Amino acid sequence: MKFIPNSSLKQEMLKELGLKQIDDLFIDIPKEIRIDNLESPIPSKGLSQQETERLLREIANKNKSCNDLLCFLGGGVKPHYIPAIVKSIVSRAEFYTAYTPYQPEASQGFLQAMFEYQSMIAELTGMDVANASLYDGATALGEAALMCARITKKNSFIIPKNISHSKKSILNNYVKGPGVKVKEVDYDKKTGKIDIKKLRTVVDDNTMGVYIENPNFFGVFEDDVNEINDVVKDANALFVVGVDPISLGITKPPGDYNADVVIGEGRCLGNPMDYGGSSLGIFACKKEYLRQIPGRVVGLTKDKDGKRAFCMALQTREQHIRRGRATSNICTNEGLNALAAAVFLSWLGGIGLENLSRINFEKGQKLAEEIESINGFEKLFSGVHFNEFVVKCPIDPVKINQKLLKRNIQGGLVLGEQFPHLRNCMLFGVTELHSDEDIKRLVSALKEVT
Amino acid sequence: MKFIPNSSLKQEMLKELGLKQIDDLFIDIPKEIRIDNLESPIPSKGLSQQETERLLREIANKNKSCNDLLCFLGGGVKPHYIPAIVKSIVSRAEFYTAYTPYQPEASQGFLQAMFEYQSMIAELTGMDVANASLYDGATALGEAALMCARITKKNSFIIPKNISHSKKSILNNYVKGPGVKVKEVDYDKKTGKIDIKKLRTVVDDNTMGVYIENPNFFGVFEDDVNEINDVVKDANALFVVGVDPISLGITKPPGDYNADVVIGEGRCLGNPMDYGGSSLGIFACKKEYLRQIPGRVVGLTKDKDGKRAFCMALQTREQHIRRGRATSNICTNEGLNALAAAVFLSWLGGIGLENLSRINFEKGQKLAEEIESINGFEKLFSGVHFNEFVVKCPIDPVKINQKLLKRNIQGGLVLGEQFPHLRNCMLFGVTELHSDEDIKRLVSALKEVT
Amino acid sequence: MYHSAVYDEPLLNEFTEVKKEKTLRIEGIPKSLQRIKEIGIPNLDETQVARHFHHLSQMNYGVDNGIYPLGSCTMKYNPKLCEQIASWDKFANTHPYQDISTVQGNLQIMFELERMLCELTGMDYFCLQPAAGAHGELLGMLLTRAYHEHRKDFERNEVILPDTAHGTNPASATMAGFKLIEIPSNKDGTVDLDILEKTLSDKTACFMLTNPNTLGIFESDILEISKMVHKAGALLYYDGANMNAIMGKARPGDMGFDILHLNLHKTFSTPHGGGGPGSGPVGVKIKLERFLPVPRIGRTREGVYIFDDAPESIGKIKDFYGNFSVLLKAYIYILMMGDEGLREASEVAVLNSNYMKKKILDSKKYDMPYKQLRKHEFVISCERLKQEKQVTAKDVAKRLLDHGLHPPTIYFPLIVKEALMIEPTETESKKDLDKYVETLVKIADEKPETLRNAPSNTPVKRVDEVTATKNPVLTWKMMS
Amino acid sequence: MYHSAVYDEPLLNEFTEVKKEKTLRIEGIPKSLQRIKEIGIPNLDETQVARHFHHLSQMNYGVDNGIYPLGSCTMKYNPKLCEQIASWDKFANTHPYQDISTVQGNLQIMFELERMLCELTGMDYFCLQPAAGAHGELLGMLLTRAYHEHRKDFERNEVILPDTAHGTNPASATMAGFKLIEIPSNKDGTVDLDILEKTLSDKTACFMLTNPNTLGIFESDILEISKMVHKAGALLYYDGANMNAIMGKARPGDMGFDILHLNLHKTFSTPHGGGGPGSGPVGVKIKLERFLPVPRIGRTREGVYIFDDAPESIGKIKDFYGNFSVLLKAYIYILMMGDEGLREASEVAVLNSNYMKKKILDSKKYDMPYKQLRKHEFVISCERLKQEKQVTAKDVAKRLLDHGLHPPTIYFPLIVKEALMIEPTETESKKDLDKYVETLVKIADEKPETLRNAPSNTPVKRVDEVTATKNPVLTWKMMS
Ligand SMILES: Cc1ncc(COP(=O)(O)O)c(C=O)c1O
Ligand SMILES: Cc1ncc(COP(=O)(O)O)c(C=O)c1O
Repeated sequence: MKFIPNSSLKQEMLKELGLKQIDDLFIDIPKEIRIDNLESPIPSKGLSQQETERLLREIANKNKSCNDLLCFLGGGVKPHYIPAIVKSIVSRAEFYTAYTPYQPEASQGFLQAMFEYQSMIAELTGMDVANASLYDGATALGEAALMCARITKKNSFIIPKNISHSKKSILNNYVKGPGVKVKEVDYDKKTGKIDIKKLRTVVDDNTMGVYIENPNFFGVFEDDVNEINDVVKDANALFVVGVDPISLGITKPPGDYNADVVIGEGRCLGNPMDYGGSSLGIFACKKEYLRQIPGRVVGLTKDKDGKRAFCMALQTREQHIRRGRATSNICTNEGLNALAAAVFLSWLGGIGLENLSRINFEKGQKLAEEIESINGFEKLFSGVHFNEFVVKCPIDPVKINQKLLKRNIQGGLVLGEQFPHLRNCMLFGVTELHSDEDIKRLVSALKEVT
Repeated sequence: MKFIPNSSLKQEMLKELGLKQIDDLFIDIPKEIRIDNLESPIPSKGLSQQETERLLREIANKNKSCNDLLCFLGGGVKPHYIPAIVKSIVSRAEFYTAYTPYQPEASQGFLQAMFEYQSMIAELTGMDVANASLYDGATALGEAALMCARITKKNSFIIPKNISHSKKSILNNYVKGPGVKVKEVDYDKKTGKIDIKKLRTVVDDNTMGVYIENPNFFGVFEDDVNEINDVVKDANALFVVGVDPISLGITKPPGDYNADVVIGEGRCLGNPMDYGGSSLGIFACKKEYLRQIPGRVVGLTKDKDGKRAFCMALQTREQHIRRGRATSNICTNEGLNALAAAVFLSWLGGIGLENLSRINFEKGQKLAEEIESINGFEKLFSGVHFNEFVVKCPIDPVKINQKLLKRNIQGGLVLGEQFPHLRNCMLFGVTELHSDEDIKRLVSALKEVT
Repeated sequence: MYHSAVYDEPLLNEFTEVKKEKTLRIEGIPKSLQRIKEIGIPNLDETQVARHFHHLSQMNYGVDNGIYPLGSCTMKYNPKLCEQIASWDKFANTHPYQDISTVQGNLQIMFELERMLCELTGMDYFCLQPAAGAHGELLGMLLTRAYHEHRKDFERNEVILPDTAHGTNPASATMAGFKLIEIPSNKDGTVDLDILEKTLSDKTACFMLTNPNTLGIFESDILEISKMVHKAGALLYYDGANMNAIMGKARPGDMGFDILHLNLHKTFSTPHGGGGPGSGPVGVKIKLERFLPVPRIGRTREGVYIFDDAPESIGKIKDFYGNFSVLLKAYIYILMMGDEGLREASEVAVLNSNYMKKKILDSKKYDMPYKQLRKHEFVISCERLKQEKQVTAKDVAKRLLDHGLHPPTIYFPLIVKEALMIEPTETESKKDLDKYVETLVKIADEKPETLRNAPSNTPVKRVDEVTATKNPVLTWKMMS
Repeated sequence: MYHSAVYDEPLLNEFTEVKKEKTLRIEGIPKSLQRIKEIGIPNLDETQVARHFHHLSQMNYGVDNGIYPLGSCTMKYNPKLCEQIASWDKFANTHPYQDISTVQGNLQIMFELERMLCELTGMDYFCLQPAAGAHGELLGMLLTRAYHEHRKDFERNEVILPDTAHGTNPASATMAGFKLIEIPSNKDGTVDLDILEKTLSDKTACFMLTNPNTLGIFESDILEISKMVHKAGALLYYDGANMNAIMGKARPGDMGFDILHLNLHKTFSTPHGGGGPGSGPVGVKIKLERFLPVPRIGRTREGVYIFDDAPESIGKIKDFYGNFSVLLKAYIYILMMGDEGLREASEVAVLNSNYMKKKILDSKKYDMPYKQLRKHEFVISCERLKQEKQVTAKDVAKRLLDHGLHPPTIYFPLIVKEALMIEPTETESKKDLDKYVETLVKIADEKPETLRNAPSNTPVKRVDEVTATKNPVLTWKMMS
């Protein structure tokens, strides 16, 4: 089964073209570069579906999933519960086998769902508008910085020192084009929050935007948001806030503290961890920046008979129309993951999300308490945290993790690689999926291995 | 989430009914038998979806699937490959959440698929017509016997001694109503085939039908079908043949040897083993018995504008119309499993089925050879077998299986329980899913444990 | 305005085949059995197959499409989680003959499900084998036989049932060899105690009843009935298809029923699959236990699940242990609902039903014979429409299809003329109930022609069912 | 006659809410961050949610609905097996920071996929991070910068591209800080060598090209072009969106390209998901290897997969390792196809395209500018229809929708007036190609009004896209 229904009609069709053989269709390729076949590692003959499934099962068995392994990794990605309905909707072929909705009349389903996604993201973040997704949270930061540059025509962008190295790297690559300078502000070594005094010294006339994360990479809530906003607005810069959408169930939407742009990683809204794939870049902002938004947006309109309808809006910002002067080069985004988020959020509802958020917060507090109660472990920062937190360990955290692994536990994220001065620290993460017994299991294992 | 959207509107709705409380709706239930609540093992409060999933995962982990375990069980059920497309079609909500297609205009999809299922079953068995499914292969035998009784008005039904005990028991329960006598014919101890001489002595004027299985319960092909048919027809009885549909890829359809009714278990056509559930009773017969068929059939017709359409046909045979005089009491059948079979067969195609059948036959021969080459093991019957066969073991087969299990292998079916004189025998089964390495693994384990 | 998807979808054998290489000739098959004919199943590409069934699916109405108030069928929403779990490898891919130590999870589920069903119904023991309601009835009738035969009460060959009984009841009883006696309902639509009394005798094996009955009316005299039946030496059988009316409110066991079946594919939200697989577990009182099919699922003191034999068992009614995945889904559903949820389900099922009933009757377009208070379903009549406008229940049903609404069951129970049997279930929202009522009312005022020409927003217009039976064409081959 | 499903589906916030108990007040959140506003997401029941999205899905066209010949998008059938495997727990439920010993399967897949793509394209190294084609282009441009900067060639700030280039090409180049120079195509629709020669200079960083180009024409002068570009000290970039034309027939690496991206969600049959997730792996020649993003996936002598660092790497372009499930599906697809299958896929994609092209041109209703032989796609013009009947490419597209056929890409590439860009792919059957051509031909003869009023068999009639942009309403809140 090669998914080529005309396999046996080739001669007949060639005849209609007045040709003899398939290669007559390829005479425009210079002889010197024509090849006869592909070699290893591409198999010469394809595998049957049965063989393929068997082979892949063998490969899969070299993995341990987070159901095989009790996982306490922090660092942005965490296992979250995905209700069955999400899979059952996103696996509807009408959705997952569709292209970008260029023909609105044949794509009302996806378009309405995206409109609803945008609406819910706007509700959640307290922003006026949201787009229909970007690649991931990190590239959303890149696009946010570029938007700040377009709007303010200034050239320095400020970020906290404590964001993931990967995000930093991506941001730097995104702003290389316009030559934006990225400056870092250190965090308060006691609280783990951004150091506002230092922020004040870094902000200047060239500052186009200031980015903070809430909760930040250390899991700590940035609660001085009003002060930060004042600093940003005094500099005529834009306030960009990165969020964990789950935390918004119990915390103020950044719109309430006057953020201009809200971004975040939305994978946790109904998408699997997928080894870091299945990402979803959330992007929301105030209405006034609407025409500067990167990526697709879906808008409400009417059909010829006046019936409610949806279509892509503001396409004139986009590459297929504006080409070199588009607000972004993005074309394919993360549509299906946004759909999953829409199903997830509507299944949960506002109250459900609030509950989920509360449970995550409470599990975060509980795990921290339990770990702190172990000899030699210490929560590093005094700031209130959500569902992740940094712990100072009595011995090399790499060793701890190795020993935990033997007990089928994946410990926290070792921070030494990204933050050398935190070499003896780990970032633990916990969610609604961790039962009290799971936490007990980790705690007694930690006791055993130290 | 209790799947009760009006949960919060109860008071409002009661008011419209002029009632005060829910219990006012239940005043017609005598007080003495009204209850307030249900008790253990029904939990008083329902579990959340997350809790449910976790609990079920724990229970599931008490099982080993045939992917965890290398399984060589014969006895009718065997693991077969199910292409992904089957699941992707039968999990379309339009199909699996539908009821029996009482309103043809809203059910053309299912009806056409059933028409196609019937067509393919008819093609496969060489019969004129097939119904839209019965519960399973065993109840199909019961229904076949009842149909023979209706048609011939006689009262003795003949079966081979070597069919599964469970099938025998079900048959006996099905024919208790009309008081049909079930007589058994022994098999030839050398070949494992039905003993035709004995058959001749059992058949008489009261014989309404003769049932054989091909391949039979021991996996052996009944190749004297023409002779058997002669015996049956001489007695003015009906010839009923039970098949493994996969074997029909390379063997003659029973229609070619003049069978009157063909039945079988169709689970293997795209349905999972499901611990013996997900069964599919195949029922096909000659056109002349059409109005005596049990169960639903779908027929071709036209709509008011003359457009091709499908609907349930011959409903006048069925219980909802004919009530006590229906051809069967069956109402709900195995629709979705028949749909899976239709998708499976159309994915495979005639040539694909032939291939699949051949592979099963070849694996059957290969495994038998390999096992026979082990000291002390012996293939019991000389008849040609398909993908199952009986092996005489050098030690107690129950012990063999226990030892195999320690090696994560599920050995063959121990026959002693069903056939006491075969106490030292096992029925091995093998399919396209067993690779040569799997077979090697079994063989070397068998060597080790004996 | 609603419209169903419409495709002019060819039959599989009308597609262009993708010819594949013919398989190799094979050796070793006995000559008399070698296949000579090619197998008449077209050889297609996966793309063709996928689209074909995709198109067909869109021309099929299921619960996920909308309200499906087929009376007597309890078409409620099927939680997605049940589907997902039932497809797990560790369940779906277990072999029924596997060593029992490797399927303890399966056995635990069946063991616990049996006990949950006992608690729910007030019965003592359950058998999960039957594949559907009718199959459960047959088992029930066989148990009835076994019971009387065991007591050497060989003359009891009659089964009594009310004229409101579902067709499978009489069919199952005859299938098990009983003579049928149908008794007419009284003016309230319930069992006429006098007639029942007169009909009961020492030939009566069993009285079959569903409660609430198929009119949706609770048989308030049930304790009386039970007494009468038992006094006559007969058994009382409960058709559990209507269990969705009374979960957590009352139990058939407490009413005096001796045997019952449930429809897991109705009350317990397991999907109906367009006609199955279903599951019709049978519950019995202790006096019938010994006859239940084998194997019985037991548990040792150590908590190991085992199969028990039973020497007086009638044997088996279905291969293996029933439609396992359906059992599993029902088990999950019960866990998710709990006592509270199940009870509320029945309460709201009854509330929704009475709410709709009232709204429809308020419109004065349809009539409802018999008592007012209904349980989870109710039956109204279009007889007045027929008299006044020559519009039938069928016409009304077909017109509903044009609005994307699935019609009720029609022409059942037989004692109501031009019957519409409506069972909304608890999973419908008030908004959808209101819309349904509105549409029914509007339809009653439409031109008779509009109704008789309905439906038109469906893949095909009104289907000629008579020809399909008069001149049956059931396969591709019969088409030519 | 085809009709799409139509539901008057409310928005989620227009449903009746199922009010749930409010959550408990929680302690410990810093005062300034406590949420005060309720979250404006409605609280619904699963039934409502399931039906809502079910209805929406039926109002959406995907490859499983039928032919989807969007030029430049390679909308081919997506094998179901890929979907199934990608959802296995052992893949879907792995954390990107898990200990490397517990994800050897994932790493093996990525390691092998990189090498497969190398073999397929003739490149030396691959990076799987980019989430889409445009993302790959951006990475390609950043690599171009890094390359020239590393050579201290700081003046190269121009990127040249033909006027047929896809919009993402110029957008990515500017995003990476380059100046754009667009050059006109020659009369054959291919690169004008003279103009290219003149445009190349020591300021040229890169020439971006797709081959076959967006007209579906193979740039036969590619070796010449490559020589010129390299002589000028610039790099040659390949937009791999059109790779479906040449798999197993020719390789960009052999043509002289230095950098390329592929679209796994096109050529490799991973579904497009209504707009992603996608994957746009980038391949490079050895001279660019050192700049590739980290982590690089390596394998030790013992066969253990590891992450390698690279000191001169430009860093990262996406968090973690790319859209893993998309990579996995492409890997499975390549395994199932093999050399034979991939080659045949390209062969039949080209055959189908030329077959359709001929049939359409034979009808004389549409014109095709430029060369005759096309690869996997071709572009025809409705200009004549516009002149004669004031019927536009858009009108034709909308009318196709009435037949249940997805229209081609329209108005691209920009150099063809009233363009219809048709890419059938290899997964369409001759029957469906014939039907498509027939319909296109029939449409050309229909009354202009019929076309301008199309579509009418869709959930909505022609959509007013202008208002959506003039007066943007993007959320529930903006509606009021
Ligand atoms: C009242 C009643 N009894 C029995 C049955 C038979 O159940 P099944 O269809 O599962 O065989 C039904 C189903 O239609 C029913 O409604
Ligand atoms: C020729 C060409 N290049 C680049 C792209 C961009 O790819 P993506 O949408 O994956 O970003 C496309 C997709 O439309 C394309 O057709």
